[in-house]
Amino acid sequence: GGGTAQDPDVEEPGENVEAGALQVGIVLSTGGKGDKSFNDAAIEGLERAKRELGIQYRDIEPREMAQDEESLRFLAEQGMDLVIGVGFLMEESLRTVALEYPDVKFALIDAVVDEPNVASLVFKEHEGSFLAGALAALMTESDNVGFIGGMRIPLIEKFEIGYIHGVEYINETEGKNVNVLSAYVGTTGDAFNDPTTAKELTLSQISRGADIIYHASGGSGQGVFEAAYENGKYAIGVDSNQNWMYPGTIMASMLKRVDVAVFDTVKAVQDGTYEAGLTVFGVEDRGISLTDLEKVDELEKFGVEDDADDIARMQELKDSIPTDVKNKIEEITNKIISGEIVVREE
Amino acid sequence: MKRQKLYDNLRELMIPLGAITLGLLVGAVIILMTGANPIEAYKALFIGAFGDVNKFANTLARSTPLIFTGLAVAFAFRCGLFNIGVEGQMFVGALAAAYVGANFEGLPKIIHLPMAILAAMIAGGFWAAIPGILKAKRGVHEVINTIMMNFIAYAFIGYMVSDVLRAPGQTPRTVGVLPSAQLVRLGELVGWSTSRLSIGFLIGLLVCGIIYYLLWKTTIGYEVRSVGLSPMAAEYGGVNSSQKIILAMIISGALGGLAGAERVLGFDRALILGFSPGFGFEGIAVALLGKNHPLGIIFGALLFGALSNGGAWMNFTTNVPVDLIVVLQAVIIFFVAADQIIRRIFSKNKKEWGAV
Amino acid sequence: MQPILTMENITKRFPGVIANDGVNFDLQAGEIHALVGENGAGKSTLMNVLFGLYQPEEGKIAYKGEELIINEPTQAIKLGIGMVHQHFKLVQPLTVTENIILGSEPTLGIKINKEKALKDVDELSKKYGLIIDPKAKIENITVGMQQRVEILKTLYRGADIIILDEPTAVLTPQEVKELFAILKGLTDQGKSIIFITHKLNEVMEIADRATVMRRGKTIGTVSTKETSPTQLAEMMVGRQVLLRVEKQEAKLGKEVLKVEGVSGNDDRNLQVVDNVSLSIRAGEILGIAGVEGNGQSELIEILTGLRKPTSGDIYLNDKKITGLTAREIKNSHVGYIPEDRHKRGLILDFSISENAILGIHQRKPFAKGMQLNLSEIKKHADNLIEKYDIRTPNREVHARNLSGGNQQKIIIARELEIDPVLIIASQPTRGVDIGAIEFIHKQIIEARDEGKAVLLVSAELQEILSLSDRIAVIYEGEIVDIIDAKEATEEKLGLLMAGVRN
Amino acid sequence: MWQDLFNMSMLYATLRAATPLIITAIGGLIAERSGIINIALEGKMLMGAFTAVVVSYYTGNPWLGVLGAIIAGGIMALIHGVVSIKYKANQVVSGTAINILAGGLTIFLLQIIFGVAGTSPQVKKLPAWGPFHPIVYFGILLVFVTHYVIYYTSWGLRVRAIGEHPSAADTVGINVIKMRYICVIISGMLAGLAGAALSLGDLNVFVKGMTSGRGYIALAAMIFGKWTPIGALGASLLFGYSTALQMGLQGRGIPSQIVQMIPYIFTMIALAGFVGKSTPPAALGEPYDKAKR
Ligand SMILES: Nc1ncnc2c1ncn2[C@@H]1O[C@H](COP(=O)(O)OP(=O)(O)OP(=O)(O)O)[C@@H](O)[C@H]1O
Ligand SMILES: Nc1ncnc2c1ncn2[C@@H]1O[C@H](COP(=O)(O)OP(=O)(O)OP(=O)(O)O)[C@@H](O)[C@H]1O
Ligand SMILES: [Mg+2]
Ligand SMILES: [Mg+2]
Repeated sequence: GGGTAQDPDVEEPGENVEAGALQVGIVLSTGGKGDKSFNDAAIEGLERAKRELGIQYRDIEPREMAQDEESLRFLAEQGMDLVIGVGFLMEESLRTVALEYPDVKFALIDAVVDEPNVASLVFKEHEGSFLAGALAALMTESDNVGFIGGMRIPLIEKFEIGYIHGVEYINETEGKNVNVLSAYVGTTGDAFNDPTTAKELTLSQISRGADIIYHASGGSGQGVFEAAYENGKYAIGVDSNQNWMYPGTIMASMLKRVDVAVFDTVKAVQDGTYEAGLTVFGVEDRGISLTDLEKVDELEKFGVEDDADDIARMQELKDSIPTDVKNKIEEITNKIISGEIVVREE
Repeated sequence: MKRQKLYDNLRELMIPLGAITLGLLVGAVIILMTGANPIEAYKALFIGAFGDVNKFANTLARSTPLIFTGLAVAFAFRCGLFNIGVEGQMFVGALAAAYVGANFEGLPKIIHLPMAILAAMIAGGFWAAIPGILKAKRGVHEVINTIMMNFIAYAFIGYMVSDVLRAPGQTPRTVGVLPSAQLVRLGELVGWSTSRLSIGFLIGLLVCGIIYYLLWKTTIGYEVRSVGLSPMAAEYGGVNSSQKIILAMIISGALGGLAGAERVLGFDRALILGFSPGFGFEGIAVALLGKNHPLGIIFGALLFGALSNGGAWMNFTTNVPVDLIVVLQAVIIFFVAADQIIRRIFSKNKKEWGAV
Repeated sequence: MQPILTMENITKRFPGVIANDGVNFDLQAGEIHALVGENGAGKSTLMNVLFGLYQPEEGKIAYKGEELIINEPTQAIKLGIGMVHQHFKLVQPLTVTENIILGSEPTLGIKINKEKALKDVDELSKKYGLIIDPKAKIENITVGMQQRVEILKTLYRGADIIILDEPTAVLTPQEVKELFAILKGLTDQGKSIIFITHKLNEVMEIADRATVMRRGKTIGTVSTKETSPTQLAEMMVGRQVLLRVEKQEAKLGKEVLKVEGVSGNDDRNLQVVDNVSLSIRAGEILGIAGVEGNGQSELIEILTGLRKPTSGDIYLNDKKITGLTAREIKNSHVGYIPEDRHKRGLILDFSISENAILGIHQRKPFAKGMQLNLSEIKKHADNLIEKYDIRTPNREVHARNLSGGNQQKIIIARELEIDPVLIIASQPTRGVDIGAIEFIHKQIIEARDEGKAVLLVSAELQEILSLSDRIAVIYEGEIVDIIDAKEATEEKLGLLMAGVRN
Repeated sequence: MWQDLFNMSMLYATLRAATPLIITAIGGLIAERSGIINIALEGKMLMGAFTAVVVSYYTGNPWLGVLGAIIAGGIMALIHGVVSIKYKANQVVSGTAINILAGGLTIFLLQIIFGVAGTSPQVKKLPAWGPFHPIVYFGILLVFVTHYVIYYTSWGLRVRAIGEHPSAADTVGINVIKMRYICVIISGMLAGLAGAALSLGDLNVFVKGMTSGRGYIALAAMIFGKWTPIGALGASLLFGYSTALQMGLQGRGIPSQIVQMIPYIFTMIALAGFVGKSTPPAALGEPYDKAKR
């Protein structure tokens, strides 16, 4: 894990432990800390719990899938009150370890394990992607929008399908004729760490007319943003609030509030209200949403100094979104919540 | 005479041991620079790899695919071929094992399991045969084509898993292997163990024996090695070198396929995308560490397995970044490769060990 | 006269061997000095010491009256010592000119001055009568030409002493003649030449003096005018040597090999074997004489199944073997001693026992099915080592570590022990010392007397004349004539080999 | 459809994708022409990409980042050189170790320096010169300069000689060992530069493993191009083009993975059908031992 000498936030387990402080262990997915996306969101949730609830946490970043299980087991063995697994690849391992440690509470993000000591936290990414698609379709001037996925796996396809559905919805309701170009970076896990290819794919889409590109490609997203930025086009971020990464280029980010899910679960354990079972986060409970279209908020700095110029640029971009677009997104959000719109998943 | 031989063997043994020691010393310096305590770290490394029966079993489990991929690389090497494509061959082997393992319900284990393993070997062998044939018949350098076949394999597996053999749910994986095609795990034999070490490890040792036998005790091995050392002389000796090149690639690929089968039928019980942290590439290092000899490969694989698992534990308990282990692995390979460094150190101390 | 070079008491050790043991050697300006001795006598080592490739443990070198230590070949080159190594040091894909100028390139700015290089090489080649094509690539020219390039390399660097390590081992008689003319020309212009060889007639023909080495020591230096081949041979081997091959009248049996109208191509797909017909009977040696490069190598490869004929038929004991694989032909009891022992005949990194079964490894008793019978193989190897006097510590030694003569003995032993009906021997004594030559010749004659048919290809006319019963002369892929050995003379063969028909 | 496949943006994309391959392949061929197998290109490239970002991060100057990348690639190559030239290790082993080392070291240092294991912070990247970043132009120039150096200068002649027959070169006074060191180091420097082209030319970050096998593709391009600069250029362009093609063809109803196979299948067909045998330098992979000359 990142717990090196430079990282004073992470204490050695068993040392300096404040008596009674809740102990949380987390096993991150292989993208690791610093992905400015999924894993960082999970850590953000724990940081908040540390600040607000006074808990202590310990994170592990396994380098290979096969070590997920040992990592979870290690944390359970350490007597953690709660052990969190991040990512669908941990499904099997977490089930195994949860069975071995029936007295330890577990939480799993992005997959379901049906055991009495596991809280499964999953997200309706397709709903948020629908909003992203609607926003892109409403804002495009070229009637072409793009989608870049990391690797074609079920989870990422969910993003693509929701996005396409959102565009189609606008085409139908607004009488537009927006076309979606979609592409995937690669065929292995490397696809989430290959911004160079992602950039080329984005440039290829831009050359074919796309002016707003949404991505679900982890670390490769950097390349999507760079391509959009260089060409004066726009991008839509994913998972965390990525707007700050290219101020003025990223129109919005589809937020998957892993941080909220993590924080809530930690809080539930602390409050004694933890319940095992499935929790689905969607637009309804704001576990899934777009970043605010009105103003720059929830600025996640990820360790970067905030800069007045950057904030101004982000505000400027938000101001350029017409009010009726904002209203339309608001309206769609409500329709999703009310069930009037049912977003396709597959 | 006997005594001399003993000395010679001892000296050969000193090289890997010396390399590991020197590698750990270099690692210790790096650990010190990060502000951690190397002794603590190495204690954790050792405990993580061998600390208890489960950990030891996990180390063996981590080594198992490396035995197969190491053998795969070595076998091709013996025929003068550099097979960088073991990773891809392992992938298609895994796919075949996953497909056969998940289907054909009702077959008895005695048929189903060998069938799944065989399917993996055939698939891996087929995948390697293509660069083999292109090398033998068209003279195309096998390095390029095995690299290309890797990329094609990744894409092909991705397609098959996401479009054809997809299991329900979010995980990109095939449906689980039926019990009749599963390699039994240690954890299933004895209740107290959690390890996913499977009988595949023993198969690995057995296959090492078979490959040793094949290379040095059969005419096939004789011919393969003769092509590897001198294609012209082999041709003179009536050896059809094109045929041997293709055969060696097929056997190499089949060994790669076995690595996939073990993961799918034993360790993971399904093909999960991302199951390999690069076993095929680590196999190159293992083969070279083991001097392309089955016995050496077993030790190389164990070393890599131990470092990998021990490194994870070291990270758990001392917070030294686990990637240090990768650096360590590289340093050890350097020292084994540059064995003259170690020979020099020993010959300074022990003059009678003679000329270097 | 003061010698231009003296080497005194030179000692050079390798692990386990004293290659040079207090060797003395001196060279007069303008002389051709032959250095002779058996394989492993230490000739190459001594010359490598002189050329700065090895540093001797003991001894002194004085050059033009000055005592010095030569640490590097560059230093030797600067002093005016040039060496033509036994295995040429030429870069195959580069041109003749590029090879000659390598390391001392004339430049224009950073660019090589190609014009000047070509001009220099051209002038040099005219001056010393070494005619070459400066723009040809080494890989496309004959061995004889390559040797000229090597000599030019030394001259280009201003050599006064030229060392030639076994320069004639790979040359055709024609090329040898040309080389000798060149060497005479060089001495006329004041160069001194050290000439290593195994061929005593060459020593007698070209050298002024000869130094004989045996087991790392100098036995003596003699003037060629005052010695004889027999005396030299005795000095080399330390005993009497039969220089003439003694053989009885051939007892002919039935026809073993029949070749009918065989044609074939070389690697570049040019026809080099043209409608060859010949026949050999049991108990007979048919020699094929010819200047190298006239299709002999390809013809042999066709006969042994390593190359496909484009037309014609081959019969072995009346059975058609045309187009069979190398293995099938070997299995029909054809023994084959190839011309290139390093590339074809041996796997240098295999042990002697492994080499002893190359080509018969899949046969009983060495293999049962696909399993090798290691105890039989070991027994076989030990047997060959003893019977053929292969000098080696044990059967597990890699072929690479044996001397050329002993390497050749492994091949000959292996091929004779397969109980052949036909033996095809190509350049069987190339680069081998006289002791070994004597042994190999005896083996071939014995095989013939046992009723085997022998096809012998050799660039050595002397060897062809003394071994063969009949001699076929090949020229540009065609058999020009087949004559009885008793009627053959060097002159007659020489004419035929040049393509002159009677 | 045809317009989609042959147009300016495809040309640009081809050049961009080809650039790191060209530079790395040229680096590879300089080392291999001198007789040193360079399977370590991937690792040297990765190390270059990483160092470029670190230096740019601390200095705020991407040009210094590029310099850092070149030096880092050179240092990796020096390790490869010492191990395989001085200590005569198997060059494939040593190269494999370099790749492993770079993979581990970059992530290790990412954590030590930035406290993250995946993506570095954003740094200042190279400016664009017209449609491309500066390294693209350098890459093209490099091909022709290398061609000139290899075939027209005495240095190039010597490099070719030591890769084919080192003892021949040695006996005419060429310092084989020194030359090999120089070639290997140049090769590493170029691979490092290609890494910088990825992290500071195309992008402004380092992401772990971001070379994604490009070093291996460059190795393939070098062999494909028969160890000649112009050949390597052609192979890299072919590969760049088929990559661009693959990108343009995605999202047209064919599963993406199938489309993504195109560049690799393309290369195999081209090799089997039109290029065929490529013969490496004769002494490739053989450590030079003065004692055995
Ligand atoms: N580099 C070496 N290392 C170890 N031993 C060597 C080396 N070079 C030569 N020898 C040994 O030294 C002895 C003399 O070898 P040398 O090459 O001088 O013989 P030679 O007279 O040239 O033989 P040939 O007629 O076969 O060329 C031989 O026993 C040989 O095996
Ligand atoms: N490292 C070594 N160890 C032992 N013997 C060696 C070594 N290197 C060379 N030799 C031996 O030194 C001798 C001289 O080598 P050289 O290059 O002159 O070949 P050679 O014996 O004349 O063979 P050929 O005539 O077949 O080419 C050979 O007998 C060779 O086997
Ligand atoms: Mg010699
Ligand atoms: Mg010799």
